[in-house]
Amino acid sequence: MITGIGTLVFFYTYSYLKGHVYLDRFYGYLSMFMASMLGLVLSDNIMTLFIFWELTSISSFFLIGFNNEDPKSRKSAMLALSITGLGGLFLLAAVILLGYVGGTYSIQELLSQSELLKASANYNWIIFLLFIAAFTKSAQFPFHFWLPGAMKAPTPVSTYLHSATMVKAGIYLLARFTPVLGGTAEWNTTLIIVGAITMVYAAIHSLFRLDMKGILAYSTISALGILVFLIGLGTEEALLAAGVFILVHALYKATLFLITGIVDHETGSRDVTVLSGLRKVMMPVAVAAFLAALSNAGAPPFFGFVGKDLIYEATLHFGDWAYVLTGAAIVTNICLLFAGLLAGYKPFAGPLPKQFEKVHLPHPTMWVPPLILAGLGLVFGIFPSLIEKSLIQPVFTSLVNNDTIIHLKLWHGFNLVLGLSALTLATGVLLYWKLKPSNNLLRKTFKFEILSPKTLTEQFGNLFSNFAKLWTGFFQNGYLRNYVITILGFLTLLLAFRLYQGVNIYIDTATLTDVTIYEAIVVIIMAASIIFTVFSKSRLVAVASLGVIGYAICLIFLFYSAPDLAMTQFSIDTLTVILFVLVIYNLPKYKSFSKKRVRIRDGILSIFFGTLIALLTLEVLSEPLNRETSKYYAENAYILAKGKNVVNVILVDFRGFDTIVEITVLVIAAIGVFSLLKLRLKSIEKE
Amino acid sequence: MELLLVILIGLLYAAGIYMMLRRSMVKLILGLILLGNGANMLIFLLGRIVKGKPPIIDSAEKMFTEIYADPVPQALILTAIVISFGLQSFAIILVKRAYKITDTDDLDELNTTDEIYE
Amino acid sequence: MIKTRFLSNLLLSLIWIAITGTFSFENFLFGFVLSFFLLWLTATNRRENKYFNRVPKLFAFVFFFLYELIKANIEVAYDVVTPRHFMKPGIVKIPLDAKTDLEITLLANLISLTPGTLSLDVSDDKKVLYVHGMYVNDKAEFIANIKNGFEKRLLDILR
Amino acid sequence: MTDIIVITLSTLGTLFILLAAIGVVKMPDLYLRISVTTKAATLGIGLILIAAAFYFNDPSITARVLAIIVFMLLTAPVGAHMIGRASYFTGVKMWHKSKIDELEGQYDPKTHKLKSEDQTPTEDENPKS
Amino acid sequence: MSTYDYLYYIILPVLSISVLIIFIRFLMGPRLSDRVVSLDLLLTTGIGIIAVYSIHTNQPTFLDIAMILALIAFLGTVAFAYYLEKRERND
Amino acid sequence: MKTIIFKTASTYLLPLLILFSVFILLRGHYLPGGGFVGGLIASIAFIIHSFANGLEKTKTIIKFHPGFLMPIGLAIALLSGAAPLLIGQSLMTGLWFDEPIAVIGMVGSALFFDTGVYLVVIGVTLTIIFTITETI
Amino acid sequence: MNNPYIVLPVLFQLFTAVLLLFFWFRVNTQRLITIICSLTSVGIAIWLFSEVYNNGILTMQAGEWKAPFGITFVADIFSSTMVLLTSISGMAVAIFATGSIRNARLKFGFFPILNFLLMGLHGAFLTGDIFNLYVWFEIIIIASFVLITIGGEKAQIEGAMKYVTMNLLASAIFLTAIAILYGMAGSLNMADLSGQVAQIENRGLVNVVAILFLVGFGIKSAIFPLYFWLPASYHTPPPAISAIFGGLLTKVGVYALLRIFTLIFIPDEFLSNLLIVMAALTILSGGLGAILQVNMRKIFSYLIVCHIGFMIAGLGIYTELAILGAIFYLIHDIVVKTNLFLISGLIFKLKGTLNIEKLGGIYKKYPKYALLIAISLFSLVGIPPLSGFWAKIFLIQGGYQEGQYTLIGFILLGSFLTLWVIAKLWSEVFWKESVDLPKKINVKYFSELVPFKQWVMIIPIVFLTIITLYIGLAAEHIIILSKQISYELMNPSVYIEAVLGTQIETP
Ligand code: NA
Ligand code: NA
Repeated sequence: MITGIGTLVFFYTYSYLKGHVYLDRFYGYLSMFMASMLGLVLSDNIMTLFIFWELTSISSFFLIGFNNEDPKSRKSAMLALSITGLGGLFLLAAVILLGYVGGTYSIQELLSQSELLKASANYNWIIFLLFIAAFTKSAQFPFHFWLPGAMKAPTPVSTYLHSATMVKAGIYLLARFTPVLGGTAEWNTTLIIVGAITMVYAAIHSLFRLDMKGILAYSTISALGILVFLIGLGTEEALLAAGVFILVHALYKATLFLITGIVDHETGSRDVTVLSGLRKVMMPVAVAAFLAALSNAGAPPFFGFVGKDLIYEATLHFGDWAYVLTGAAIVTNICLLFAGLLAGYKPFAGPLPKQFEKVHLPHPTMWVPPLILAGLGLVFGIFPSLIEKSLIQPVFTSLVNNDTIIHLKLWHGFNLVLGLSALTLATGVLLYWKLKPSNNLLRKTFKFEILSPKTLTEQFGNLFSNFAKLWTGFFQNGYLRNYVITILGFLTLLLAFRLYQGVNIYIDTATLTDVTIYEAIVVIIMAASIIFTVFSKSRLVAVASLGVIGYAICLIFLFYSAPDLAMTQFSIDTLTVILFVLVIYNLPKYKSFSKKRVRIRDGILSIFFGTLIALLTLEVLSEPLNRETSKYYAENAYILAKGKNVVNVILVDFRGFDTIVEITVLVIAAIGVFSLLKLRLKSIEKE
Repeated sequence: MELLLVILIGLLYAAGIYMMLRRSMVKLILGLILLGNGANMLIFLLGRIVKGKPPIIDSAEKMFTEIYADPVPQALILTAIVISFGLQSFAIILVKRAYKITDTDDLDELNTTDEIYE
Repeated sequence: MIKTRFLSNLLLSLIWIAITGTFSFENFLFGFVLSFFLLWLTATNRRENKYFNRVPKLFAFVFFFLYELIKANIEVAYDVVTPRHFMKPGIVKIPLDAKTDLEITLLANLISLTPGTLSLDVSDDKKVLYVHGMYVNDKAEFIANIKNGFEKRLLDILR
Repeated sequence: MTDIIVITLSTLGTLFILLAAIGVVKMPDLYLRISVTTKAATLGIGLILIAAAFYFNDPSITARVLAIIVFMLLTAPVGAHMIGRASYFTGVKMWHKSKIDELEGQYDPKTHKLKSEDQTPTEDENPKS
Repeated sequence: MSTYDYLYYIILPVLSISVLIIFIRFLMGPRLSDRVVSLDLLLTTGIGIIAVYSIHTNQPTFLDIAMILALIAFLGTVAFAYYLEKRERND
Repeated sequence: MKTIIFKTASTYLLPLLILFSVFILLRGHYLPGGGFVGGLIASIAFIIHSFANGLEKTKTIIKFHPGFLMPIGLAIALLSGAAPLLIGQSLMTGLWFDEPIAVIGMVGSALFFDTGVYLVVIGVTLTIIFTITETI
Repeated sequence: MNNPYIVLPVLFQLFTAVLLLFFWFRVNTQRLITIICSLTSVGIAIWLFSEVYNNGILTMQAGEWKAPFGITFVADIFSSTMVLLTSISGMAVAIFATGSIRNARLKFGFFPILNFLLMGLHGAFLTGDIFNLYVWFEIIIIASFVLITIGGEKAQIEGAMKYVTMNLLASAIFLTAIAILYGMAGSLNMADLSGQVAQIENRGLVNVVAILFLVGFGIKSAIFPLYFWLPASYHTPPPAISAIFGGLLTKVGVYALLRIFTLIFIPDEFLSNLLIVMAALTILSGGLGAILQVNMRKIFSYLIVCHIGFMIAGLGIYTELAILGAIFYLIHDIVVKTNLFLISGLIFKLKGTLNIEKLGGIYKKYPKYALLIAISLFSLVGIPPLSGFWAKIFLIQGGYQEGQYTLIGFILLGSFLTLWVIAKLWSEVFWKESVDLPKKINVKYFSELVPFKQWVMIIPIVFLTIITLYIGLAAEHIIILSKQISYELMNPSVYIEAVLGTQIETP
């Protein structure tokens, strides 16, 4: 089916887009799309299935957006991709979950795991994810709204997408998993409800459209609803009906789309209120259209009739809810009939307006494919057995997973089903005569748009975007101090929590070294300088005070046996002071910018953090320390490394690599300073 | 003495962080330096301190004969000090450059690169 | 010129021995080579002074300096520890006989090193030295003290 | 004997440093503080270092001590001169009881020239306060 | 009282107290020059403390640090003086 | 800064300090010191000189841009660290001459390494300070 | 097994950098050296990778000091893979830079610094010593500081202020963590620490230290709520620099997290949950940020954040499968993100702006480039079978195994937001009709470049695209590789044995 319709579309496109500069590109996308669809259908591995599923989404994105310089076209492509892409992710989740629960990615093997899957705690999750995936792809309520937008694509594409393939991928998915996951109350009820709502909702919607493509899009959604609905019914009759209806729908909808394309191509309009009488200029097209409309209407002896019969039979035999469901099906079919007439009959009937007199028949490659498709609708209707074995049976078998042999008949005799069909036909035709579509009416329906899923989704999108703004604006607010406080607040909280969980400080005073007066004074001076640095009103005084801190540290290093450190600290400290002094005098005034409240908050946070570090330090001090490394160094420094200053031996030998990296850091810093100060880009070099 | 050093370390960390939270670029740098000093002192203290016994082998000996200070933390601190010197120099110059370009010490005025539209 | 260069070189080598604390020929040689290199490195076109034949005067000067240092220190100490200040501070201009940079620098440093006086600056034409004194009871005496004490002895040695 | 020398020298040295410390707090203006501290401290440190040289009684250490002293004698007065001069030129005032200021007006902040002209202010002219 | 004790109980404390006193001037200011002067003195006193400490711990090695201190302590003073003059010029 | 006193003093301090820095460098393996502190002292010597005499004067003394010391020092450190690789030993393996050399003591790759550090530190410090001074 | 040559990638970069420093003023010589040396370094990395792949973990004890005492370098599959990816990205960026970076910047050390940065990255991946890791991190950040500010334009400086501050903060936290770790365990060798830390009785303390490492590395990897520096700065320097940043810098943080939290600190329940929450919010924050932006490079910056979340998610789930996913994602992301930033550079040269509202018409005017770019863009989205897709499967599987449904939800949300953003980008930049932008005098347009420069800009993009395609289409190779890495990580005893077990005789 995919390849069949696909080939016809190829021919059709040839003429339709003749002269379009990117024809080859279009064919590229189209082939990719076809290949993906084929892959999707043919794959037994659900992961592969997912891959192809995504590929159909992405290629349809490119197809819908093909007229990429038209903003509407881009917008539709985005919308379609958003919805189907979202669905794709749900499918991914579903597929992996299935694989995880079922232990395999093969559908064949999953079939044998069916009971296990259904009993699993994750069953509801699986079907939920799967449903979302299928509903988005197959444009089920409330995810249907991307499909009318996809009309923006060049016609053959819409055709292909809408009628035959991509949207059916969702149906295919549901059908394919019915034997694996179906048959439970959750499965069936959800599908019935969603399917029913979709088919009725979309069918009613199609009544008010004026654009031929719009009409067809909504009727397609409705048809998809029917299919979901049928799969949801789950009885053998329903599944048979589904199988047949897929084909029925594919045939007439493809025809109608192609015809719409021709009309659009030749007349430049798709508005049904404007179009009329075109049969006079393009008879073969009119014939095809009329045939398709009849098949759509389910008039005997068309194939559509076979399909509709099966649907009614399925609903009628469905237990307690039979009447409600049949009613829904009837309403849907009436509307669809109306829509079919509007699109397939109206443009060709009546008088030919003056503006269309010069319209002529396009190249045969354009009108022959629809004619063939429409003709098939008639042929299959009269001789259903033609496809019974070859097409319907395998589909059906895979759906129900047993060996029931099916028989399709055009004529079942006079029965309730026939009566309902007649009722549908009559009401539909009546409706067509009474209800004249107009802009007025369309506008009235806009009032309900506020509640439509599309609007709601858009609103949700706006809400989401506002949320994004709020979130991003809150965290990424541009103020460095806020970033720092967030990070430190986070760290402090975690540290406090973890310390609180596991803290038990005890200090063995015997192990501590004594405090002498000179040390105490150094500590006092250092503490005072720290505080002085923080609160000093002058930058230079702060720098000088920083120097004092450094010198005090130097003394502490000295007292506690680190002469190398003391030397280095002292030299570095002096250099830092020099650096500051050299840089600072052409810096701006040193001000306190923040409010008192902020300062108090920061003060509390920093004191808290400092206390945490101090507590942590105390805790570590009470732990025993493994001294093996330092013992090894002490023993081998002279004997093996020929040095007596163990610190230096570590620096140039034991851990010499640190040092080489360290001097590299210095070199980079120097280059950085050099370029930062010396490099002045000319305005012509600034990018 | 350890207790006093613990207090100093806590103070250095607290002061460093408090300075980092200021809006002045110069204070920010000062804060980073204080923080670096705190970390160095922390390594020093947690390597356990020993008084008056530098890790230098006596000229007559081939290895230590008595207690000595752990040389490892000292080597680490030395490396850390030098590295922070490099980083600090760069940061100081960056501040200078930032001031030259924006003509302010107020970090709050350096927030255009985070805006959505630019 | 060559001689003074050589002397500086020698002096630096000796300092090298002093700070390394190893008295050996090799060490001296090493120090010599090193300081030769350094002198070459740092040589500018300034005029070198010959100072080696004034050793005795140098020694006398050192003791004079130490004496001044201690005496003045005690004087100042008294003022510092007692609550009242007896000082009469001021900045005085001292005309210079010292001519070369080295002479002026040494003089200024010596003045600074003795308590109660501090060389603030030298005029651009090197004619006068501005000195801050703690006890400028009499300006003329203050100037004379410096000129007859430090400057004269110093110049004796240097010239 | 060594002990006595060490104790005497270190005590004297310490006293001079203490003196400098008190001086730096007590002296009424910057120039006086510089004046008092530079030398007192240099002398004090010198004495203490010599004490150390006596204590260790090792030529290499003595040499090192001498080196430190030489360094200090070389740098301390220069530092004092630098900061004193810079302070004066940036307008640090002298103590109000100062007697005389012959430097006043000699420095040209625009050209950074320091003059030596002999239009010396008369002795009893009030110093700048 | 041994030399050791004398240094430990008398000299070091007195030196430390001197440091504390000098530090008071550092905190008081009032001008940058005053702080620079006291910083310089602080470092000089530090040399003394180091010298005494090296006697006290019998570690002549520490005298090397005193040497470095003596050499470059003065650089800080020079830098601040440099700053004061430069700032003057830029005004 | 135009002060004769400082200028003159700095002319004498420069060789003295460099001498001292070499001393510190060479003794690092046995006593406190080493390439890092040595390098810092040497650069401080030049910084003092530049403060007193102006950058141009100091530059003429050094005769080339101090930045060149950085790759040279790095190369020395790298070579002395990587030399063992040539004989199939791990990086940074100490290689030593058998006999001590006068003054310096044992000469090994560690000393070359430390010399590299010394040069890099001088190059870095001077590049930073000189660049700042130039662009003030 | 001991092999002294495993540090060659590091040494060679250092050698290159030093060599370049000697040719400071000779920009064209620098270009030549860069091209030759970057190709060589890829060769070395390939050699290292194949050595490790064939012989198992290789170690090098610097100075021949036996394991916990000297600095150990370890090349396991993970680190050698990272080295390989680094040199590949580095090569692409270096070559791209020879064409795209202006001479003014090249005269101020761009190439040496770039090589220093690569050296730092190699070192960080290869070292087996925690303090040495710190030192490598410092090289990385200082080199990145210099690169991000080189040129010193206002935006660069503003971004750099934040970048510098937060990276220095991270370093301080990292150093604090090392201090405490050494204070507890007395060792710095990571393999040794693994055992030492496990023996510490005071688990509360160990947990606290783990937090410090988490936050320290977390800042570097740009996890929520520590990522703020990234969107503030990554778009400010020239694109070649953004490319190396976007591709590699955050990844080294992720690498460190993966290492530390599989080798030394095995996450307890709290930490796992914390990681998962952080991962989820990282994904969310990155995604939300990305959909708002209009500057291409800012979009990519936020996407970096978003996708870091995926990797952290793998760590948070902490199963072999999930970590496999994280590793796969890491491998994919390095190549793709580097390429995307290079692409942004190309687009800038083509059109003179990166504002997607102003851009347009690339598809029409440069169809071949568009196709080239599309591959990277849609790889990032994870359109199967392109590279971004495979990692997610394992992450989600891992999530199911551990019952982390919410996290899976976030992963899907993140994927969706990425999809949406990239589709929008595509639609705006490539599809939209192009408006005539005023010629900027300060932009050297692609068409104005000499052919050599045009080629050196296109070739790296093509090269990286081919690798991307390889990762996606030959995913089984990468899966096998990631599986081995993840196995290595989850069974650290192999690593520990390789480091501590084969002790060499000291000289
Ligand atoms: Na070092
Ligand atoms: Na050393």
